[in-house]
Amino acid sequence: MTTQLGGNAPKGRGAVSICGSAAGRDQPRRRSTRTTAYAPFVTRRLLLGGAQTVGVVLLVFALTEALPGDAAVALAGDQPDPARIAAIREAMDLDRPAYERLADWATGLLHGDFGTSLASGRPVTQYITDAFGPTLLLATLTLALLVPLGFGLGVLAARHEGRLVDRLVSSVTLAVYAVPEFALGVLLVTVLALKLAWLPPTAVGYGTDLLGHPAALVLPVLVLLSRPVCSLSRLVRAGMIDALASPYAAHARRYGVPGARVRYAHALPNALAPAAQQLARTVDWLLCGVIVVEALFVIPGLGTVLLNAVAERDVPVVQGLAVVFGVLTVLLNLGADLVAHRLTPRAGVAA
Amino acid sequence: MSRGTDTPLVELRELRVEIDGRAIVDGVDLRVLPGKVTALVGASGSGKTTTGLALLGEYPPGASVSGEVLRAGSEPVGYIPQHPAAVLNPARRVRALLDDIARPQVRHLPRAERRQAARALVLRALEDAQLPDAEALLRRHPHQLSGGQQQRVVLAQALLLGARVIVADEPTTGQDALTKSRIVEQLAAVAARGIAVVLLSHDLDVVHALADEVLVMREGRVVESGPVERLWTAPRHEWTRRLLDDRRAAPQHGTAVGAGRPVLEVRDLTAVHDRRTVVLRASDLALHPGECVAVVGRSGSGKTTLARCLAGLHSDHDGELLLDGTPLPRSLRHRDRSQLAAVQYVFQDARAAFDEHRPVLHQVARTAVRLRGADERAATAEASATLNRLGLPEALAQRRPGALSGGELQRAALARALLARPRVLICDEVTSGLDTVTRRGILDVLAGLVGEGDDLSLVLITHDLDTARLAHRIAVLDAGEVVEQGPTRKVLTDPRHPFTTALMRTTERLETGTPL
Amino acid sequence: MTTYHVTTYRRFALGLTVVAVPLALALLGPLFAGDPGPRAVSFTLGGDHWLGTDFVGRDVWHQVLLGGRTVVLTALAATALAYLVAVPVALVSALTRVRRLEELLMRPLDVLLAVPSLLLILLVASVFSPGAAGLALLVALVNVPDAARIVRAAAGEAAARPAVEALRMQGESWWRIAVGYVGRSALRTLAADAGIRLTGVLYLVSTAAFLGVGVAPDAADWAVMVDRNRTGLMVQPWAVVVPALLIVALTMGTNLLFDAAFAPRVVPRVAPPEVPRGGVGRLRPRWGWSRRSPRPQGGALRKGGRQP
Amino acid sequence: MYDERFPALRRRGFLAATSGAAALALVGCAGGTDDKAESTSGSPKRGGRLRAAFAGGGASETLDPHLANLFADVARAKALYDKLADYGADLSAQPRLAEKWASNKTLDRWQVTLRQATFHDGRPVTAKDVLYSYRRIADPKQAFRAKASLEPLDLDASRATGERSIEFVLKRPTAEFPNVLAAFGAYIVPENATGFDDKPVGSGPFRFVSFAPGRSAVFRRNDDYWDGAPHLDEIEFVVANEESARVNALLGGQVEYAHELNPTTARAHEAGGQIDIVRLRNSAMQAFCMKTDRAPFDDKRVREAFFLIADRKELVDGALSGAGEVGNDLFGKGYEYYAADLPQREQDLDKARALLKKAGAEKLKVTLDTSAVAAGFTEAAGIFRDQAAKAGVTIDVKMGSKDSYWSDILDNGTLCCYRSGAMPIEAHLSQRLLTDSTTNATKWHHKDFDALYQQAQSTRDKTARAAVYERMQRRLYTEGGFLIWGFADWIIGTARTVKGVETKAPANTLDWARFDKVWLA
Repeated sequence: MTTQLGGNAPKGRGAVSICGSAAGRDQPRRRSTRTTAYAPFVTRRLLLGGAQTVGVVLLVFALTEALPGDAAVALAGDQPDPARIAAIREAMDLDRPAYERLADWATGLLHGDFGTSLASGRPVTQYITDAFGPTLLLATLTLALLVPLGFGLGVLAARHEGRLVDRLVSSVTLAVYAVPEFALGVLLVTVLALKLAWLPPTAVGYGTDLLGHPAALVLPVLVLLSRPVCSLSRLVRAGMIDALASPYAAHARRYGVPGARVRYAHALPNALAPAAQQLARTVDWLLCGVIVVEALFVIPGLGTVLLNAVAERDVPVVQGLAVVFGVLTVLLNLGADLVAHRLTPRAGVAA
Repeated sequence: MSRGTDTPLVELRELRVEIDGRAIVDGVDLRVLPGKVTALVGASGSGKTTTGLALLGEYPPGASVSGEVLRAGSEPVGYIPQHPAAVLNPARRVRALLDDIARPQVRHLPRAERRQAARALVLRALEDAQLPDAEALLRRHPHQLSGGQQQRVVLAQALLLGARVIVADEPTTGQDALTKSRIVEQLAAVAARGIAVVLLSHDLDVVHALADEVLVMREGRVVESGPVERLWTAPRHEWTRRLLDDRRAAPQHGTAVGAGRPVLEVRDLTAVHDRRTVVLRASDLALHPGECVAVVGRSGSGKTTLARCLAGLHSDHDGELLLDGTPLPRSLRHRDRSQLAAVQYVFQDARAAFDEHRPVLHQVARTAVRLRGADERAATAEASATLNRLGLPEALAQRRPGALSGGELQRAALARALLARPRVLICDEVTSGLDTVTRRGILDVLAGLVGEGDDLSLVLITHDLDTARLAHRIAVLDAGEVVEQGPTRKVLTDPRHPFTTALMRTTERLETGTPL
Repeated sequence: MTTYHVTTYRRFALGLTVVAVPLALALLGPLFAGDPGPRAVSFTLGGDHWLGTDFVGRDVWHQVLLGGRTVVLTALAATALAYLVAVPVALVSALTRVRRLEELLMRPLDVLLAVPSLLLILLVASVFSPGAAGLALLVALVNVPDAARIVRAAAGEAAARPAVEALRMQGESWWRIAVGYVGRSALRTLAADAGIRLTGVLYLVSTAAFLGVGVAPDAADWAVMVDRNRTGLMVQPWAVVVPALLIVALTMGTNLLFDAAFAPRVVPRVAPPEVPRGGVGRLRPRWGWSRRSPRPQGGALRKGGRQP
Repeated sequence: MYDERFPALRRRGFLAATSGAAALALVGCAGGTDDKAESTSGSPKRGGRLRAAFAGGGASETLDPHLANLFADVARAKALYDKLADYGADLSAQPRLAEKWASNKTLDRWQVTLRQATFHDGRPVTAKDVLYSYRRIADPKQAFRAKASLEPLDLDASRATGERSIEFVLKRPTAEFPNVLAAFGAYIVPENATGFDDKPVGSGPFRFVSFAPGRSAVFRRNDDYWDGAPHLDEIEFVVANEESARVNALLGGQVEYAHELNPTTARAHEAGGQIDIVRLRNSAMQAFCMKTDRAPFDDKRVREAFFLIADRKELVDGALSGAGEVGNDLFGKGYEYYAADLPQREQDLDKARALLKKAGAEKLKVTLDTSAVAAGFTEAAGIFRDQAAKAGVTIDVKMGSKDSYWSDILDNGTLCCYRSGAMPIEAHLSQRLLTDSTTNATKWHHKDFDALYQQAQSTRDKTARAAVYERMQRRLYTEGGFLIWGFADWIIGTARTVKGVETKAPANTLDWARFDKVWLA
């Protein structure tokens, strides 16, 4: 198979791939252990994921601790009376060494306790649960549209490779891909919401009840979609072009399988594995990349909470979110790896 | 067109296929008759595949085609490519395409019955393709199948399609004798069902065993055609004669050299894969100076592992390797220059073993530079001389690997190894996948090397008894064990182990073209 | 096949054209910028100011001339730096047989990969408040894991080919194998990746600038200009539109260029006996030899992903 | 003030170092002048719901009025609670819950009488509630912002002398005691009140309905409000940290009131007629702050040279986009006691160079600390850098962290950007310019200056006191550490239907964000 653009289609992991004329190669091959290999693979990945999460938390803790000022200074703000800062610091237990606080927090975490916010004294879990809804909603909606759109455009372009449609899709996706969200957001709001007044410009005041105001979701989702759709469709296009030009697609056509079926049932699955990886990365990105969108459209999601917490040096909240991000990232990537593992085209034979 | 036995199902008339003004196929006439096996014979690049695909109505991209392709009716043509894995969708289960092929055939049935009927059709096709345990097989992915199974699945697709003509492209290339015979058997069965088989092959044994009609192709033209027996007994064209002649057995070295201290010894070798799966046990093997030993076995028998152990490419093993009585480090990373030079290895796939970005000559010369400390100029001169001796002109050698054919590259690979002035040269399936003429050339080179008498010892790894004839001694490997070992003549004429016997018998059968 | 090449060249030319304007402005602009001139009231149009004034009353055209250099240089430096780390790591881990060494090299990158890149940049940036060089370093750091994976995969494929064993057999040095062969084989992948990575880096750099990291908030920098001047979008659009278009042109042009330059071509081979010729013009058999034990490798799989 | 760059990133706008320790005070001067704004056209209409967008504090927001830190906090606190006094447009204390106050001769005992008012639950506001609130604020274990402001009070000695009368005992004479009552965050909560996020009860014009931290707070009209029931049925405070989001929401009709807009936004929409722009003049002092205790600013000639380097018009035009007035190195333009007679300082580069030469500070190099903590800071720093270059002074602009900026610049560096919200001039002096001031960012330590301040606090006669303040300001004008180059407007956008928005009151004063006087036409 030709690997398009940088050979970044995942390589098969399990089987020895010996397509080509190497059929006579007689190196003993392991019998395929695909199904049985799942469990150790998942375990390994989960262990790695656990380590990753711990790493992320430690990294974030170290970084947050290293930030200039602490929660007391941040709270004191423009009233930096040293005595007041000292008092706040004491009230927040910030006078204890960092590692002790980390250890306490970690112990709590083992019991499922994320700790309480330094800034407000409310439980961190409340912060997370409150902010998770909007972010999740945005991410889900974006994904729900991203998948058909990205695949559709990719397949469309691949189908008309080199022709007008392909060039149109390719250049538009390229152009949009190059536009940073903040610029696109400003543009869309100005045109669609303010000039044409088709859509509400922000989600202000809707709080968590975004579903009740679907119109307010259109612009944020559009902005969120813009870049992932481009990268996904480009990836799918590349994969599809390879797959459509492959001998197995030619074989299916040769045997009278209709074009659409060749495209979607036979060629597309081969373009799925890299796309699945891309999707995982996208979701990962959605969770933090919404920062810009959340700010622009006033959506009180995880990104907002995180940045606020960083600004407030609210270490427990930052840590709690780091755990959430870490776990999500790990799970997503695991999922994507499993999908890819399942879908990765593997040439070769079993002994 | 009526459908008599002598009415061709597909007929090519004056077919000419051109790419960029160069004719790949030039004036080919071909009649494909039901129930008959028509073989297209020729070296690589002679236009066999293009002709074969023309029967399917397919041409290379950018080709201009003239001539006529006449087809009787609209029956589809089936195709079994050289690498069946290539046409099996790696991301879908085996069932996927079979179901899609069966679907239109059950369209006339009520919706509820379709699925059942389609499944029945699929199962029958698999059965016809001699695939047992079809239900389980349908749920597998192509890479979970063996090479033979893959080929039969592709055949089943053609049968399911109701193909009246099946084009099989090099179905036996690189296969050992037992596998070959099974493929021959299978294709014969297909022909017996009244299906026309077009066999594209350079394997003359298989052609002889299977074909009714043979067309000998060279450089896009049919140089000779006729019934197989006539061609074999009385070839008219010079090229046909050469082809057939090359098929004859390689010279045998009568006597084993066996005396004196062995140059390379293997003691209690147990090689494992993945740290646990034992793939090879070789308790005692010795190679004497000037001796040529062939290691014969089927795919997966462990012969390549053995070769790689010797070469230091597979270090995951127990036991000892002795070079001139002194232990040889297991991994070639730990071997010093002289040790590296002493044991050289030639890869099965010459193309993959060359750096595609550098001229061949340069790469060959590096051996002398690195392993013998020769300076650049001397090394290049020596490389050029060696390549010349092996039949590779300098002009060609100065090009990059992409510009050379497989056979030429294999010669270059040999030259590269020889430049180290090795004591032991390990050749891993160096002739498999090459057409007869090319293979002949390589074998001649090898024979020459052994005959030169400068005490170069050869280890030939092969599945091909024909090649093994070159050796003084033969070791037969099966399932990771050395099952038989002895002088070539003895092993070939009086095989002890049942496995060797089976291997011998099928080989002979194929050679003599005995119908199965 | 000829049509294919024609479009390739056309795309190449198109990319070159698109990228030329911003690149020329970025690199040559500072030479022609001259004296900034007196400040005027912010966000005005007309008068002596061809493109009006910006949020602190400076001439927008003057700022445009000055503002490309940081964006372009930071992005280029960051991309180069990322590969400077990623390539050696990838080559070593592709060529080593010591599993532990590979784990040691690649696993920490996995951890880095689990941290959302923007968050990492924001945090680190607020700790160290870096300048443009620091930002380049930071963006490079964020890109290392992904780049390393991609190079690792490409290098891994090359490293598993018999050619490497043949080179070892010839007693070639590690360097020559790693750089001369494996590195070179991965070059194409690397170049193709670099095109996309550069776009990603440009995006990160400009978004970071938008978030106020790495560059002074009133710096002459296209990304900063887009951000800071957008308050005046209604009054004075040019201060936003011109730099924004330049950024888009830069990324888009770069991408077109790399796309065209490294689009997979059908490599014509003389007499390739192994390649079946019919109907499979694009097929290049992949010689995936797996000398090593098959190992489930998150790495090989993850690399498909890149930042959207 | 809010910096419009990236919302959540930067600190939500701190109420510019407002009040804080409005320590000492003047007597009398009660009697609020009710300047109602011009925009108060037509007669008030009852009913409707107003949505007001503020920059907020995210998920950590609280309704505890004593924790109020941000404009959003104060606006909400103001809707639910009352203070005993609050600032008028000229920053003089106006009575609110306090009906009247009077001091003894020595100005260290004050009698305060409460007006008749009730909490939302019907209980009357009593002296006990006041004492509870003040003691809660002053609790040594807590760190409420207003604690420093209440410092002059001896709360142990102070007592309720009746249901609605209190005698406050002070630690020292405090002529400006009413400023203490008006202190930022000194809200009166019911006795023993704790837990303010769940159904908080106050005496303010609105009653609590709902609150989601970082998102919205909904309050309903308090029909029994002592100062007359609000016109609005309901008010909703929504949080939108990004300025563009607030504007967009306003333009899109999603809110009717958007607090804190950019000058550019104002300019773009002032003439457009889609929305109304309200500019609250003199709301935020803009300054560079020189540390007078260290080189090079320990030499008053260098300080004066810097005064002369600044082209204030250019700074206002560039950094404030023209939305403001030039400053004269004195705090509190337009406020009570402001020394308006001093000549306006202009840029004079020759004289500045001469002064620097005299001080031996030619080719001076200074680092100017700034941060994106407030709008205009970085812009001002850049502009001033360019201006200083013309006088041969090299200024290196150093960006600091937003989140710890105020703490960082308090003791470190030599030159920094500074800003202050509206507060009485007396509070500015006491908080920033006395030897023991807690936020003395210019390190202005002068015993004679301290003495002048004490003299003012012990002077009952207002004219005499004004004369003392004038002397102090004259000194600061000549050789102080604050280079006050401008006063920024505070810009608010409202829907055209919103009436009754006060336009004269600087931010932080009584009539700013006073939604009980607003109605929807």
